[in-house]
Amino acid sequence: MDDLYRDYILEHYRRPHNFGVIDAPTATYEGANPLCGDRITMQLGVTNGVVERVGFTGRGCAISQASASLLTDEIKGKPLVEVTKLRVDDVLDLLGIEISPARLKCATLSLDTVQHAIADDPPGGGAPNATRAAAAETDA
Amino acid sequence: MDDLYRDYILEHYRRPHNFGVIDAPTATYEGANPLCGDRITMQLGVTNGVVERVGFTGRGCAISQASASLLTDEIKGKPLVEVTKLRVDDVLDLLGIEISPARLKCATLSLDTVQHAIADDPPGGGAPNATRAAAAETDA
Amino acid sequence: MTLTSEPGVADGAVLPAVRAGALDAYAIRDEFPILSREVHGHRVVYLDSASTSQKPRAVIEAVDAFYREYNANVHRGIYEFGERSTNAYERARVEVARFINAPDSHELIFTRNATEAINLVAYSWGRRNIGRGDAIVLTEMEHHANLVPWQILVQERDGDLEFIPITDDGLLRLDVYEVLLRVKPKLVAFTHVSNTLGTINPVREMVDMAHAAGALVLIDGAQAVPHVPVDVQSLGADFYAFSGHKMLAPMGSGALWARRELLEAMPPFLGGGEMIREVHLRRSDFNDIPWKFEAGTPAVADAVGLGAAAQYLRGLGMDHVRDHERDLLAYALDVLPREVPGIELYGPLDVDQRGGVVPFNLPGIHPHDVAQVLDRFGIAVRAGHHCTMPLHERLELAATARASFNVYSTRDDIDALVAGLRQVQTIFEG
Amino acid sequence: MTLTSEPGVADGAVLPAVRAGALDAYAIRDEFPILSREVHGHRVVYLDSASTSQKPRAVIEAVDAFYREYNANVHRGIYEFGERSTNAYERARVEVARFINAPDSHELIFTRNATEAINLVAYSWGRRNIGRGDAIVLTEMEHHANLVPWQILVQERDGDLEFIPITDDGLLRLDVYEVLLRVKPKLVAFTHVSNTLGTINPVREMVDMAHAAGALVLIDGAQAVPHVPVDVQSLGADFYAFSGHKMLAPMGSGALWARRELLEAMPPFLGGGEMIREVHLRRSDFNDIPWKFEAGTPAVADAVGLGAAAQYLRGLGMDHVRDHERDLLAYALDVLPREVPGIELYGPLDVDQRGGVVPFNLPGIHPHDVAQVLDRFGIAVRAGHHCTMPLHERLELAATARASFNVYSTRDDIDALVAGLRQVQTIFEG
Ligand SMILES: Cc1ncc(COP(=O)(O)O)c(C=O)c1O
Ligand SMILES: Cc1ncc(COP(=O)(O)O)c(C=O)c1O
Repeated sequence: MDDLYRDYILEHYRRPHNFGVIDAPTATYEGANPLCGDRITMQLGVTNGVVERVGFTGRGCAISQASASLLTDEIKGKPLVEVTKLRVDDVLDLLGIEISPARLKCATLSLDTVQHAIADDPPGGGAPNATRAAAAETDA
Repeated sequence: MDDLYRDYILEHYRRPHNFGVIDAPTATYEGANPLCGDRITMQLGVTNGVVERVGFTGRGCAISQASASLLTDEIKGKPLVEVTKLRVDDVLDLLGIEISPARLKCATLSLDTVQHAIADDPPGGGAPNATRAAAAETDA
Repeated sequence: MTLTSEPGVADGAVLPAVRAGALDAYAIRDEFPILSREVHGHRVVYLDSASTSQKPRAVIEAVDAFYREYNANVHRGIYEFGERSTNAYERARVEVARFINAPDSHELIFTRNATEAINLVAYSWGRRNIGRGDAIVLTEMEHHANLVPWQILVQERDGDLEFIPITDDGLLRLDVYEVLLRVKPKLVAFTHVSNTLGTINPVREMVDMAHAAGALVLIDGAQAVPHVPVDVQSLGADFYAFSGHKMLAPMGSGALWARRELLEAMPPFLGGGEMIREVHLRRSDFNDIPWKFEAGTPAVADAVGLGAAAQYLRGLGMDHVRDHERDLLAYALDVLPREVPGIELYGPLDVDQRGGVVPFNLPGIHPHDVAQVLDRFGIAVRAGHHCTMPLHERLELAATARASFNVYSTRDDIDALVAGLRQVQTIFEG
Repeated sequence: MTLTSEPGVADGAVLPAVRAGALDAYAIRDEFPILSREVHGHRVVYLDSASTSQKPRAVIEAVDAFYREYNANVHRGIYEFGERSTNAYERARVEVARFINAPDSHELIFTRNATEAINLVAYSWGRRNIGRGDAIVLTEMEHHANLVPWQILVQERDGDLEFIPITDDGLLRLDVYEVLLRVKPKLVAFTHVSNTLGTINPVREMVDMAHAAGALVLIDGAQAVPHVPVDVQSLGADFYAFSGHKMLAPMGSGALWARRELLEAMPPFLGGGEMIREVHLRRSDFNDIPWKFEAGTPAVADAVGLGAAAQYLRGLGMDHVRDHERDLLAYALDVLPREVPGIELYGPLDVDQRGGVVPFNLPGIHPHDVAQVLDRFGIAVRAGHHCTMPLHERLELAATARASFNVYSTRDDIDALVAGLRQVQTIFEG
């Protein structure tokens, strides 16, 4: 009866894909939405410009957890350049549910965090272990 | 048809009593209501604790001019102690018209100024020529 | 100044909503138009009153009548609407001042909300009185509104902040407070009632301790004025800030009360019309209080609505309001743990030390999800940090859900919450 | 963010009040409930719109609907009312930003009024950018709202104020302005339209001159936004402040627009909820603009009403509004001297350089008495110094009476004023 909490969303929430730390990540970033207290750490293992491995840890609401689960599935095996081109709408498409303005930050935290991880990781360069809050605008 | 502008008020406005400067005042004070731009200078000639002479100059609306005219009539010949006891209601009684809050300051400027003149004049002492704005609260 | 009467609740009238010395919340509910609406096919169960309250017809109509019948700027126009508007505005001031038993209505300044009231003190009093090394004592349970302005102030003036810690139950550690007072703070600022835990702080005792140590006291009354009888004189407060919109009044209304001597000694805050007596190009004299602190055109209709709200609450009787909300709180604290398996509740257990605020979590379910699912049943609760991030840090909670009450809240609302929470559990555990 | 539509004027709808490309002020009048009332047995002739405007049904009903249908705090609640309220609030921001052609609605901050908007700049930008000896250039015709905040600032920071003088007709002396710019001021702040004389200042030219001299420009648009088309981009402004309540919107509404880079570089003004991103006991991170400058619960209903007012005015077309008011002004400037013997008029003679403001005096009769007698006929004009004391000093006038127009003003109003003034003369000269 509830649009947001479809079975597959709850399924991803209960058993998220790609949950956990990975070995020797080339990029790591901790994103936070201080307004809900959600925190997510994204780790990427990039080889030859392709996201070979990806893992995330952290806590959050069903929407942010499901979006991280779906997003990590989506980017695994993708060239970095394509990942950097992903937009909010792409994440919303992955989720396949209607997100109200108040929950938008929950839905997009994982994408923000992935893209911060990539931005902080100079292409082909080292892997600075960034831990900084991803920009969270307002919770509206 | 207008409550405020009774004939006697307009008469006092057009030909105010005690208008002008007096010789050798023992107390002088310039009161102002900056909110309407009204200014009035009150001069008293006090002998043996009695207001023997009184004069006022300055510009203002009909209400403030009429109240100065009526008030100066009232205090002439009165002991100072009685003048210091005059209250806002006494001036309103003299005017005999209903004053709205917005015009209260107009009605009471003359009394304020007289009482400041007295307060600034140490009893039996010299006559400092005070020129300072009488407290005008708000024009409400 | 003769204040003629504007429409509103008749003075001292007994409302049908008070029966046999207790509130009839069901009758009250009918006076709040929004509560007869439907949300997603359900009746409205509004449990976010600590964030903002709903407004009774008397308040909505006072605002409406202002615009339809006598809208004009205040303190300016020598014409009918201007005089009525000024009258209504100043009469609202008298009404609100009386509601908190201020000794003098000129000590009451209208602000947009509690936040602006506190900032006014931080800017005007603070910049004149806080210097290098001067301390301000706050508590760990402050709303950001009673924390951030002081952070900004002490950063600018090189002062210090000290914090009274809380117990795990959410009570202030008065023993530590006593020690903190030894640093001779200039100001102690704390909330009367916690918006997150509901804790009712022992104001009078804390004020006396502060005064004995030579400090002034600012009380954040945003969660107190709507819910418990407040008497600023018997509390002994120096500054008392609160919001109108949490006490049934319009959005955009709030007030600061402070003792006359303090306000008179304080420099102005905002500059502009109304707060001046005389202006020249290079200098100005300022008006008397309260107008010195009310620059520009005020939110007249909102202030008039605040007056109507104070009158409405006075009609109900704040003792009755408090009793009603304590009853609801006791009921909620009884029924929630019994009916909602695993629910975690926070805050003091003693309902006499606590206002009608119930923070909770369902284990394993994020409060955002809780709120979102409850919304489907027409139930509004708040989820997040409730503008008390440091308190959440202290309690090691990322976020909480919160149900909070007001005069129109009923046991049915709590029953609906219980049923809704069980649905949440079914969805997430199913 | 998807902004769903709240009730109001349909986008781009042609109102019955615009006919053949001109306003039908009589039709408009019918949309303002207060104007169908009677005052002392006369129809309402409201000629104090420069002080505050009356409100159309669309605005009154937007406020009313807010409280009856979806009142809730903004940016917080994950529930129906909270989402609608946030939606309506942010949609109003978009509407108001669009009304002044702001490039980005996040550059628009809701304030209580123009006064608060200017003070926000004086506190936040001013305290960071004005230091010892730094100059701010103002004009002799400023409203106290655009004078006193700068006096307070330069006194605190040891800066200087310089003033562009006016001609006897009430035009700015641009030749002197040019000279003043040689002191390399940090800021030039002036009114777009004078509230006392009606002068429309040559903003674009003055902005270009200021920018060439390296100064930023703040424009006080309180009397412009309601009356002439305003495009902050083509004006080249850096800061633009205005009041909502003078543009048909509720009391308690106003706004500041400023360029993004400026707002982003500015420290916060009021501290509290909503303006923060993350709060710890001893430090906080601040939110993005515009929320960084909107601490605490906003006056949501008033902002929503401001959005409705902007929409209403956009429906009328600001070109039409301006034409209508210029016609009235021309009519008044023609008829008053002809029909009211001895009347003294002030301000520019060229109606193309002047908004709908008519200051005047009847020789030998104090403006307070003029206003008081006019009130008996239902006519509201303002009497006093109109919050421009220095301008009155400059013109050597103790006070003036002032008639000012808005969309609902008609030639009948001016005819009524003429008749009323003749009555005043009869009473005082009789
Ligand atoms: C304890 C407390 N203080 C201050 C505030 C701030 O109130 P406002 O947003 O009305 O300024 C609130 C409201 O959330 C509060 O609960
Ligand atoms: C030119 C000008 N600036 C500023 C203001 C102040 O407006 P508000 O009282 O809405 O802050 C006014 C209003 O009288 C005005 O006319």
